[in-house]
Amino acid sequence: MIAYAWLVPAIPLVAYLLLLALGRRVHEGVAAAIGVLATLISLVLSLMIFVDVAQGGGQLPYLWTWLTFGPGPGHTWQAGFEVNSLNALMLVVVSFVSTLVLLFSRGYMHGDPRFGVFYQYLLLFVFSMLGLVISPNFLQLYVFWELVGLCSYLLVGFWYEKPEAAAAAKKSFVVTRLGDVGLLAGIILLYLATGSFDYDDIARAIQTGGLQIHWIGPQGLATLGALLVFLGAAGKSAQFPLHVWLPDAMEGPTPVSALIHAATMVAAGVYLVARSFALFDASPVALDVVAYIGGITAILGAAIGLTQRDIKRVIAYSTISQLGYMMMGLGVAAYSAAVFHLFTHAFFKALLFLAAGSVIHAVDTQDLGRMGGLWRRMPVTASTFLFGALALSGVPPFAGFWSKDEILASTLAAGRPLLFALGMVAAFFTAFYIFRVFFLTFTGRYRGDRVPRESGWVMTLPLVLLALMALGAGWAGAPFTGYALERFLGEPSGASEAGAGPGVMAISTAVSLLGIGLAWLMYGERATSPEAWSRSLWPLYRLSFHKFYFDELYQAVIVRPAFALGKAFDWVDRRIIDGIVRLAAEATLAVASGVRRIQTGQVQTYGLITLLGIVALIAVSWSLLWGVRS
Amino acid sequence: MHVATLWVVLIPFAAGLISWLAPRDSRSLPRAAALLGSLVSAVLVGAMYLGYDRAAGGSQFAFSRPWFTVGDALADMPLTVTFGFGVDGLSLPLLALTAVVGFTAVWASKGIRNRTNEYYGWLMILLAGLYGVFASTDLFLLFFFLELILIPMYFLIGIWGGAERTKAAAKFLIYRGLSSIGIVVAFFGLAYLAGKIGGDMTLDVAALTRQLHGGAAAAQSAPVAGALFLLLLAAILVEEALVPFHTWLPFAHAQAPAPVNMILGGVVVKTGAYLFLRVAAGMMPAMVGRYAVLVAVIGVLNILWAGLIAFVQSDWRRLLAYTTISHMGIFLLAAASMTPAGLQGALFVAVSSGLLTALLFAGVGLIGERAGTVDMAGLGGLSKPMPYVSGLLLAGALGSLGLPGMGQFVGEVLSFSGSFSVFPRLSAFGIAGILLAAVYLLRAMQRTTFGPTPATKEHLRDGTVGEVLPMVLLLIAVIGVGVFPAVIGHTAGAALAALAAGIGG
Amino acid sequence: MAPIGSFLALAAILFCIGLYGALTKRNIIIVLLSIELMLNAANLNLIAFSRLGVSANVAGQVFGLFSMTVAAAEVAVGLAILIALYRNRNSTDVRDMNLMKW
Amino acid sequence: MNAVSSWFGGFIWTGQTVAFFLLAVLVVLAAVTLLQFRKVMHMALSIGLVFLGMAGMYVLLGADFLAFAQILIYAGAITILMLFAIMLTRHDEVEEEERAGFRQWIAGLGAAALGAVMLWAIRTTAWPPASAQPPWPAQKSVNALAETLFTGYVVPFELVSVLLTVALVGAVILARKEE
Repeated sequence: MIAYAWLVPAIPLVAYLLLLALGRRVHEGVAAAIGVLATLISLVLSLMIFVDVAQGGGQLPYLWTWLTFGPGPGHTWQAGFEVNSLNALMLVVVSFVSTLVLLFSRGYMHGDPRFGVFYQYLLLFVFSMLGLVISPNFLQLYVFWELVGLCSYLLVGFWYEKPEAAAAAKKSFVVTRLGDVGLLAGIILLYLATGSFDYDDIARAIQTGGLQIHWIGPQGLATLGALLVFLGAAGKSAQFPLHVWLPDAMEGPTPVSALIHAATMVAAGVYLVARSFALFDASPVALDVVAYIGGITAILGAAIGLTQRDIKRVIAYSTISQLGYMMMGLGVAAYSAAVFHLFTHAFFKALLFLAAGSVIHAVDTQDLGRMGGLWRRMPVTASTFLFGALALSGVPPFAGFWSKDEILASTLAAGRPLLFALGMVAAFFTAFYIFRVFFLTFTGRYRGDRVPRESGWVMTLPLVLLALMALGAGWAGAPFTGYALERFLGEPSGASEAGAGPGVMAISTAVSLLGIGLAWLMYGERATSPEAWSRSLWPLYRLSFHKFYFDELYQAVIVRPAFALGKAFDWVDRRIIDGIVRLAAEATLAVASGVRRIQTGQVQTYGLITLLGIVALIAVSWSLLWGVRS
Repeated sequence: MHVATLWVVLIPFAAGLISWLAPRDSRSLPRAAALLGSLVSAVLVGAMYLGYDRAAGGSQFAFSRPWFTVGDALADMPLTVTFGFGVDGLSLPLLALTAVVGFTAVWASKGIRNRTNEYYGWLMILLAGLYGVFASTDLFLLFFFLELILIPMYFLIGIWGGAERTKAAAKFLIYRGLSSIGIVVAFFGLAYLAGKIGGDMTLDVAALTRQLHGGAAAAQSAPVAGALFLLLLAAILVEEALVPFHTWLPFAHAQAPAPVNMILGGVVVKTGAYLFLRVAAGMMPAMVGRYAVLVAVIGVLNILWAGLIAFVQSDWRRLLAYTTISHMGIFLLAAASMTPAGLQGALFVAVSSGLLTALLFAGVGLIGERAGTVDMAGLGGLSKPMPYVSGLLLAGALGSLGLPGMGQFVGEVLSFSGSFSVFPRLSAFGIAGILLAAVYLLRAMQRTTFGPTPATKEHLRDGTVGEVLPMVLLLIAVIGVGVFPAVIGHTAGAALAALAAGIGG
Repeated sequence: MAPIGSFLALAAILFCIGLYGALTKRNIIIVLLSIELMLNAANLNLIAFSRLGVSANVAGQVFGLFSMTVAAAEVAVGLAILIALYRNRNSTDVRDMNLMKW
Repeated sequence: MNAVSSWFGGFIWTGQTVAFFLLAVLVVLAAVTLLQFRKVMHMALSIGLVFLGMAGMYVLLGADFLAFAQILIYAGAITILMLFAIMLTRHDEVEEEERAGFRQWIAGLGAAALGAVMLWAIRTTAWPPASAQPPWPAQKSVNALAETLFTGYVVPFELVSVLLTVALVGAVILARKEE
């Protein structure tokens, strides 16, 4: 089955081309059926591959030559695919979430004039994401990496007539592109050092010390390469300080947020770091950077999420924060814990987004202030959201608990108490903000004006399935199943793992419950006024509410200077460079208009001048030849 | 003796003459002749592309006759000029580019309504000249065609252009004319130097290259060779419209009609790239090696300079001009590395930038025709009334910023692979240009096709199948190059590897 | 026989007189006459060389004949132009004939 | 006279040389007076004299046919043509008195300088000695000319006749009154 793994992305691609051929006016049912069917086939194939991998282990990559551009080794690009335990898991996650999101979209996007186009884009995304996962080398990964970025751009800007959506699409692309440029540079450096883009070749080169270029030593190169690769990962996974695009990307339709900006694409950064873990392992500096950036992102995202008023933005910051956890895990070499968290997070975050989408679909607003009391009116949505929230908060026995605890335990085991503390605080914030959303949305009095109704089965079925995963996915890696997932993944050399002991479990459970409790006091029971809290802590509140002023900072430090520079260059271009050219032209013209007065039109004058010229010529040549003759 | 290459040049020429003979303002006959001529020559190029024996390499389908001999006019040795045509791995991709862009530009010329017989006549002569540049195997002939290009370009801009068309045409002519001086001096100087040592003065590309790599290799490092190289480099900078000799390009683009812009930005600018690969890198590798840092610095300067200026352009055509300049900066940076990867990348960038520029100009031309303006300030929300044109324009913009799946990406990866191995620090600056491209192109797209649709633009007609066909063809071509880079890479591989090898020996 | 130098000297003097006249006279008819003078001087050279030159040859006379014919044609056309000009401008003054400028 | 003879490099005073000097003086005088006359008519007549003097020179040089052609074409046709032109324009016109202006001085100096250079060149060149016999059979210059003209130069001859025709037609068209 593994030999046919290329079919997994190929089928969504075929479906995409089919929809493209059918055009924009295709019937909604047809488009949705094609989409769901294609992803369902991919899911089935992925599961078969997963089982094969679980039984037989890894396989050599299947490669063929893409481009040969010179003689000798190192001048060939290869393309192909490979399947190992990590990407077999990713295939399942991606195709599973994709299938559900495509099903959900049938209801969510119903009635949109560009329904067919939406499915086209989604299928293109699924193809790219699956392709990214089975890429055997950095170059091919980069190709799909950019393609998923493109799909994200198209889908965020799907409602292009909204200026915010248009701006968000551009921002998401440009900010991730910033990371991608670093990634490309890193890939090229590694390629120059090893003559190959292949993960395994590069890993082998690192182990055998074959990693060097004439201008930098092996250690420096490993650090530089790892940091550049991490730059790309940070852009895609919205890590501090490149996290600013992800909340804006919420301008896209909610299924897009669930699929791309929660479960799959944003996790690609984590996947990339995990896949090239050998590289990071060779550089302690790079690992530290990854760990601390992850820690900062986790706390930063959670802190901003505390105060946002838009339901999707809260979940978006939550995603940023959770991705920070994963990076932090990788940074302390807790490889399988991070991947485990990626796995569980994909389900419960997709669930939260889809449930939020269901709510938005019903109340037609994203403002938390205009929701409330939806528990009774939308019971399925509310209860599945609750599952997601519990999983996110890390309440046992939900999925998030097992994976997050493993990361936190690993930070302690790695001797990084600071990171552990950051993670704990972030966990507290997480529990608080997600239950703040829960209480504001589903309890109390309804504050909107449109009568909400529970969504249809196409939307609730995915919610229920995801809720089950949010509950049970964590058991795959829990102590009582003997860390099955971790064993399946296997440990790359250098990774250090620590199972969460009862102490960590107890603390984190307590912290989560504390957060939930505080949220309940503030927004459920209304025992304490959130306004009073925000007033007494106003500097922190303002910081959090204004997202720590990152957008303003970037605007002032990067965007405006760049534009000013552009204006200045443009001025130099038009006035000075072109000015010199025009000056030359004007000078020529001026001289010419002076000289042309000599042209009197009097033939006799011309003749006279000619005569004088002849005489002068004779005189000159004579004086020159005088010496020659004598 | 193959006459196929000769026909590639002659057929557009003949089509041009037929078009000239048609009655003034008659539309169908000149257009039909031009379409047929460009199609047949494109098919011929395609056939040669497929028939080119990659294993054998070298110049094939050659047609060569001695043309004339200058006794001792220039030097103390006779100079034989051949009337030679032929194709090799280096010229084939550019010929194919000319074929695709030429045909699509002719197709896209439907909007030209006045003096059509002259228009198509000039267009076809321009095409013949471009084919000639890439297919000549003699520097004299190459120069002849290079000059031939100027005449039709001058009239195409000067008659069918915008409000300041005559000024733009004159500027174009003066700049390119000045560069011709540098080129002709460099050509003859090089031939003379080689002849002095090698014993026989020739302008035949293959023979001259052989001389300069063989017995006359010392000519490469003669003191005057440095001056010749710098002169040639300056001329190439003008041809490619690179900073600081670039101001003619935005001006010409802003005035020329859309189909002419397709050829100007798509192919005419690329003749400089061809000259760099063919003459500078091919014949004076030692000089390229000596001035590599200078060339690379110019390349990086262009990437950043043009990229930043493109930020603040609101006229699409000026924006695209700076995009082209930025691409040519990547070309120069990559070519300066003289590694197989860098040279391949340079060629990929030249070809795919040509295709993408043509694609974007076709789209912009269509938008201009419908909306009456190509200034972003007057546009917005075009996705709604013109979804197909907007989509294709977006595809072009994305390709141009280096999205994988299109040729530009392959070019950029190869280019930077080459340049990082030689100029790591410079390349780090250069690669930032990729980011700039994303910013200005997406910003332009945002202002043009996204956002709310103004009432005046609500009822614009989308492009008909006939109108978007050129864009679709160009998109297919550039995706083809991006997905199957071997089509260019394997054809040009041997020729470029020989160039890269030249720097060592 | 007078040596060739004397004929050439005469031709040179004649030529210079004609040149002076052509450059200074106002009346276009006189200018034409002066030009005829110069042509005659040239003719004299041709014929002198054909009789006394290094490779004296009758071909010199042939050329003299041709140049005479051309001169005749020139006078005819020149005078026709003169008449036409006179009809248009009512003047035979060369200073009035200054259209040939920017 | 001696000075003159030495200037021309050893000069034998024969009838021919005397004739040459007389004709030369006549021609130069006529040319100079041509430029000095005020009335256009007088000028036309004095150029006729120059043409006749030149015909004499041709005879001296043994170019009999050309001498006749000179008389026929120049002294006859062209002078008469000039007279016609004068009549057709303002024939009573007088070349206006003009002060020797800057232009005259410059032109005179230039012409004099050119003349001086030419004379100097003629003087310093070592010419072959004048042969007593013409290069064509004695007394047969016309035959020789005709033979050359109609064999070696027949094509140019025909072309010249075409030229004359064209000039004729051109002159007619140019001088024609415009409708």
